[in-house]
Amino acid sequence: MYSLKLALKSLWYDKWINLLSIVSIATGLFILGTVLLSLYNIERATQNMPERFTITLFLNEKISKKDVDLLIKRLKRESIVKEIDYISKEDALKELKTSLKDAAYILEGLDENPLFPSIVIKVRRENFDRDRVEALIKKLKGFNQIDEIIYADEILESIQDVYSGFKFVSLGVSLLFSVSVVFVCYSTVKILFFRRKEEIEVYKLLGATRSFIRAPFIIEGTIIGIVGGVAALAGNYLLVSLLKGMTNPVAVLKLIEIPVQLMVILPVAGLVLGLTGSTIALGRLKY
Amino acid sequence: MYSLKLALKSLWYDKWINLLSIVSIATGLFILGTVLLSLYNIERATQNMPERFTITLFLNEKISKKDVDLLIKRLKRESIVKEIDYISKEDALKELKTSLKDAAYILEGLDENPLFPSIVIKVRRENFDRDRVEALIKKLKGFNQIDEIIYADEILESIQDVYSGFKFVSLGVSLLFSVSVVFVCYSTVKILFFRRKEEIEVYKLLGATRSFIRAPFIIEGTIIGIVGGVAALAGNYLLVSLLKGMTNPVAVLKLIEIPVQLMVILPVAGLVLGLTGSTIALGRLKY
Amino acid sequence: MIGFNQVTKIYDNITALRNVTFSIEKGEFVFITGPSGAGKSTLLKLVYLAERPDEGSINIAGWDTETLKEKAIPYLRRNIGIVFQDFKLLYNKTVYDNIAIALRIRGIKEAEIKDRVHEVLKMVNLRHKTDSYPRELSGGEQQRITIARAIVGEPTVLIADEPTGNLDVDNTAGIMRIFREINAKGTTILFATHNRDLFRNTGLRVLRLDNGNLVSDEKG
Amino acid sequence: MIGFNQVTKIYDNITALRNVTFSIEKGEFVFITGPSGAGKSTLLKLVYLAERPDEGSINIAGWDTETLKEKAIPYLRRNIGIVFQDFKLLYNKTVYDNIAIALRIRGIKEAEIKDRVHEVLKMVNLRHKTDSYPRELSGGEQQRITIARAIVGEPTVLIADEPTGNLDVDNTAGIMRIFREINAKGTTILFATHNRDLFRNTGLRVLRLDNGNLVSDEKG
Ligand SMILES: Nc1ncnc2c1ncn2[C@@H]1O[C@H](COP(=O)(O)OP(=O)(O)OP(=O)(O)O)[C@@H](O)[C@H]1O
Ligand SMILES: Nc1ncnc2c1ncn2[C@@H]1O[C@H](COP(=O)(O)OP(=O)(O)OP(=O)(O)O)[C@@H](O)[C@H]1O
Ligand SMILES: [Mg+2]
Ligand SMILES: [Mg+2]
Repeated sequence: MYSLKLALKSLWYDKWINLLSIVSIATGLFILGTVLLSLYNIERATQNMPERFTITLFLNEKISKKDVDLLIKRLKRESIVKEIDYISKEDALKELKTSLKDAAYILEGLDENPLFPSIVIKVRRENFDRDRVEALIKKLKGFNQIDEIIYADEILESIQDVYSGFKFVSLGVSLLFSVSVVFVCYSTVKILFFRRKEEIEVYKLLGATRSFIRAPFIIEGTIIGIVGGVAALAGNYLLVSLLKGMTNPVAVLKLIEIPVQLMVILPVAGLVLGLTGSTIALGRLKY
Repeated sequence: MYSLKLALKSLWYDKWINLLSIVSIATGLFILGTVLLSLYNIERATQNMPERFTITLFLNEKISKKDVDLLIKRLKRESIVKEIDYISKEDALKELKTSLKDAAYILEGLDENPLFPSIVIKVRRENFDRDRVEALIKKLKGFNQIDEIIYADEILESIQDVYSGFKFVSLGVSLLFSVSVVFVCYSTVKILFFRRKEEIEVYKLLGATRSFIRAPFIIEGTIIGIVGGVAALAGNYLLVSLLKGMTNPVAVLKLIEIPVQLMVILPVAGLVLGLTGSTIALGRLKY
Repeated sequence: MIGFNQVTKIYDNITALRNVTFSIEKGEFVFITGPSGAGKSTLLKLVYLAERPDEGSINIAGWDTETLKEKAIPYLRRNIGIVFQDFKLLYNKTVYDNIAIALRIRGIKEAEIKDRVHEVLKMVNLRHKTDSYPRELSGGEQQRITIARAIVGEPTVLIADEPTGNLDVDNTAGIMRIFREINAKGTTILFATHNRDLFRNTGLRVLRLDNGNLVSDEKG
Repeated sequence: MIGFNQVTKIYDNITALRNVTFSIEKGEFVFITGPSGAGKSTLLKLVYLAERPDEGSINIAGWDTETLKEKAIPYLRRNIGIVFQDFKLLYNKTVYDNIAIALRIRGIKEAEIKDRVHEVLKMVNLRHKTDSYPRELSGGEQQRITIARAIVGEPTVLIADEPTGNLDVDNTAGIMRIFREINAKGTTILFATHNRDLFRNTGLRVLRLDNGNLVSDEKG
C-alpha cells in the first residue's frame, strides 16, 4: 500500500522523464502491435483468397458413372482435398466452345465428342504440404480408370515456397521486432534507474531491506509499462480507424480488423516488460 | 577540439548509460533499416515478375501487312506500351492446336483457318495508370481495322488496386516507423540530458557561453547517433547474411540484397537524430 | 558496543586508516577529530558498514562485521542513526517524506510516523518547512533535516559526521543540547568534527586522528 | 563595485531578503553573517545573478542587473569566482578537470591551464589529488577543490559561501591567508560565514542578516 503511494508520488515528481519513458515503451510496443496487426490481417486476407492449386484427372473415355462416383467417394476421404468437380465429356465440350468464342463454329464439323471427362480437385490450403500432395498423386496413378493426371508442378512449388516463405519471414520479423522492443524498453528502464542509483544508496544506508527498496521501483516500472502498452494499443486503434476512414481509400485497407488478442497482448507485454525490465535494471542489490 | 576531447571523456565516464542509449537508437534504426530493406527487396522482386497485364486486339481478317506495321509503329509511340506481339492467323491456329493437346485432331477437318490475326500489347508497369490505359483503348477503338479489343477490366482494376495499395502501405509504414524511431531517439537523448541538468547549471554559473555548453553535449549526441546508425547497419548486414546463409533456405530469401543507399541512410539518419535530438533536448539555455 | 581491532582501510593507494584500535562502551559520547582527510568519515563508514576494513576486525553491538550476513545489514543499520557529511537527502521528496522514510523502513504506522516526524522537526526548528523540498532550503536547514532524520528512529547508536558545519552558534548549541539529551537516554554517540569548541571542556572522550593514525584518546 | 538598493527577494511565501540596501567598494573584504536561513546565500545568489530581485535594484561593476542582457551574463560571471555552499563539483570529472573548466570557459590555452591548476592545487594542499574524482575525496578536500576552482580564474570579485564549514582550524587559517592575499591584490571579497572567529578582531566589514533583514553593518 505505502509502496504504491510512494511509486505514484515518485512518478508524479519525475513526470517528464517518466512520460518520456512511457513514450519510448509505447513506441516500441506500437511498432510491435503494427507488425502483429499486419500479420493478422495478411493472414486473414489470404485465407479468403480463392484456392489456386488444383489437380486435374483426365478419366478414361469409357468410365462408368459408378466408377466415377466411387472415385469421388474415395477422394473425399483424403484430408487435403477440399472440393471435387466432375466435368463430363459434354461439359468439357461446352467449356471448349465458350473458350473458342466466335471461332466455336470450327467444332461444328465434329460428329462425335472427342474430349475426355475429368475431375478437378481443389486442395485445402491449410493442409497444404507438398509431400502429401505427391502421395495423393501416386495413389491416384494406381487407379486404372485415370488416363492422365495434370497438376502444376511448378506452381505447386512456388505456392509452397511463397507460403512457407511468408510464414517464415513473418515469424522472423515478429521475433526480431519483439527482441528490439525488449532492448529499447530495457535500456529505457535502465537509464531511468541509473538516475536513481544515489536514491537507492540512501535507502540502503537507512536500513531498508531489499524488498522495501525494490517495491516502489518495480511498481513504478510496471505502471510505466502498462501505460505504455495501453498507449500503444490506443495508437494502433487510431491507426486502424485512420486507415479505414480515409477519403481516398484503398479497398483492401477497408477490411483491416484489430484482433481481440492484441487488446490483451499489448498491455500484458507492457506489464511484463515493465516488471522484468525494472527487476533486471535494479539488479541484485548489494549491501 | 577541446569540446571533442571533453565529449569523448564524458562518453567514456558514462560508458554504460551511453551504451544503452546507443542500443536504443541502434534498435530503432535497425527496425527502420529492416523496413526499408524489405520494401527495397519486395520492390525489386515484383519488378522482375512477368508482366501480367495485356491488351489483346483482334484484327480484321483481311488486314494488310502494311496496315499491321503501321499499327505497330503507332503503338510503339505510346509510353505505356512495353511490348507488342503480333500473332498472325497461322500462329493463332498453331497455338490453338497446342492448347487442345491430344484433341487437336478435331481441327483437321477444317479447310480454312477460321481464326483472326491479333496483337497482344503488354503494358509497362512503371507507367501503369488506369486512366491512361483506357485512353489508349478509346484511341484504338477509332481504328477501323481492329475488330475487337479484349482487356481484363477487372484484373486491371485489381492490379491497380494492389499495386497502389502496396505503395501506399509501404509509404505509410516507413513514415510511421520513422516517426516512432525519432520518438524513441528523442526520448533517449532527453532522458540522458535530464541527468545532466545539474552539470549544465554548474557550467552556466562558471560563466560558460551557450555554445561552449552546447558543443560537448551535441558532439556526444552526434557520436551516439552515428555509432547507433552504424550498429543498426551492421545488424541489418548480419540479418541479411543470416537469411542468405541458412541451411534450410526459402528460395526467395536467397535473392535479398542490401541497397547501397541503406549504407548511407542509416548512419546519416543516426547523425541527424543525434544532432537534432541533442540540440532539442538541450533546449534554449536560459541564464 | 563498538570495537575496532587493528583496523586498516586502504583506498587504491591511500591508507585512510592505519592499525586503528579502540573500543566504545554503550552510552558513551565520543568525539572524533583531526584535520581534513585524516580518516574521520572513513572510520564512521566502517561502523555503519558502508566500507569494509582491509585488515583487522570490527565488532558492532556484538556482531563481528566479517561474519555478518548481508541479509542482516539492514536490521543492524536500523539501530544506527546517521548524519552524513554530505547530507544524502532525497531531492525528489519533501522534508516530511525525507524524515518519514527512516520510520517507514521499519514498518511503523503512518499515524505514529506523523507524530514523530513533527516532533523532530520542532526539535530542529523547522516545523514550517514540512512540505518544502530540500533544494528550497538553506544549507543549514538541510543539515538540520539530516539530523532530524538520524534521530527520529531513536537509534541505539548515533553517528554524526560534521553535523554543525553549516550551522550558526545558536543552532549548533541547540543541536548539541539535543545530542546530550539523547545520549542521556542511553544512546551511544560518535561525533566527528573539526570544531574544537564543541568538545573543549566537556569532559567527553575525544579520539584524534591524523593521516589515518589514531594519535590520541583523551578527555576534551 | 556592488550596490544593493532596497532589494527584496521572495520565494513562494518566504521573504528571504527584505529591503536590503548596502554598497561595497572595489577591493573591500566583506563578511556576511547571520543565523541559518537568514538570507546569506540568497544575497550572494543575487550578486552572481542566479536569482533576480523581486523588488529594488542591484548594480554590479557598473551594470544594472535589470537592464543587463542575457547574453552578457556569462561574461559578467567570468569576473566572479564563486565558492558554492553545496560545492557544485562535477562528479564525472577529475579534480584537474573540475578546476580547469573555469579556465577553459575563458578559452585559455591548455599549457597555461596546466600551470595555473597545479598552482592553485598546491595552494589548497591537494596537489596529490589531481587525478582523483570528487567522490573519492573527503568533505574538506572537496571544499578546497571548490575554493581552488573559484580562485584559479583570478576574478575581480570572489564570493565564498561558508567556504570553511568542513575545514579544520589549520586548513581554515590557510584558506583565510589565501583570501587575504588575493584581497591584497585588489580582488573584492564577499564571504558568508557563521564562524565568528573568522572576522572577530580583523577590523574587516561585517554585514549581519537576520530573518531577511540587514540588521547591522560594522567592523569585525
Ligand atoms: N572512495 C575513496 N576513494 C579513494 N580515496 C578516498 C575515498 N574516500 C576517502 N578517500 C581518501 O581517504 C582519506 C580520508 O578520507 P576521510 O573522508 O575519512 O577524511 P575525513 O577525516 O572525513 O576528512 P574531512 O574532515 O575533510 O571530511 C582522504 O585522503 C580521502 O581523499
Ligand atoms: N529556492 C528556494 N525556494 C524556497 N525557499 C527558499 C529557496 N532558497 C532559499 N529559501 C529560503 O529562504 C531563506 C533564506 O535562505 P538562504 O539560503 O539565503 O539562507 P542562509 O542564510 O544561506 O542560511 P544557511 O546559513 O543555513 O546557509 C530560508 O528560509 C530558505 O528556506
Ligand atoms: Mg569527512
Ligand atoms: Mg546558505
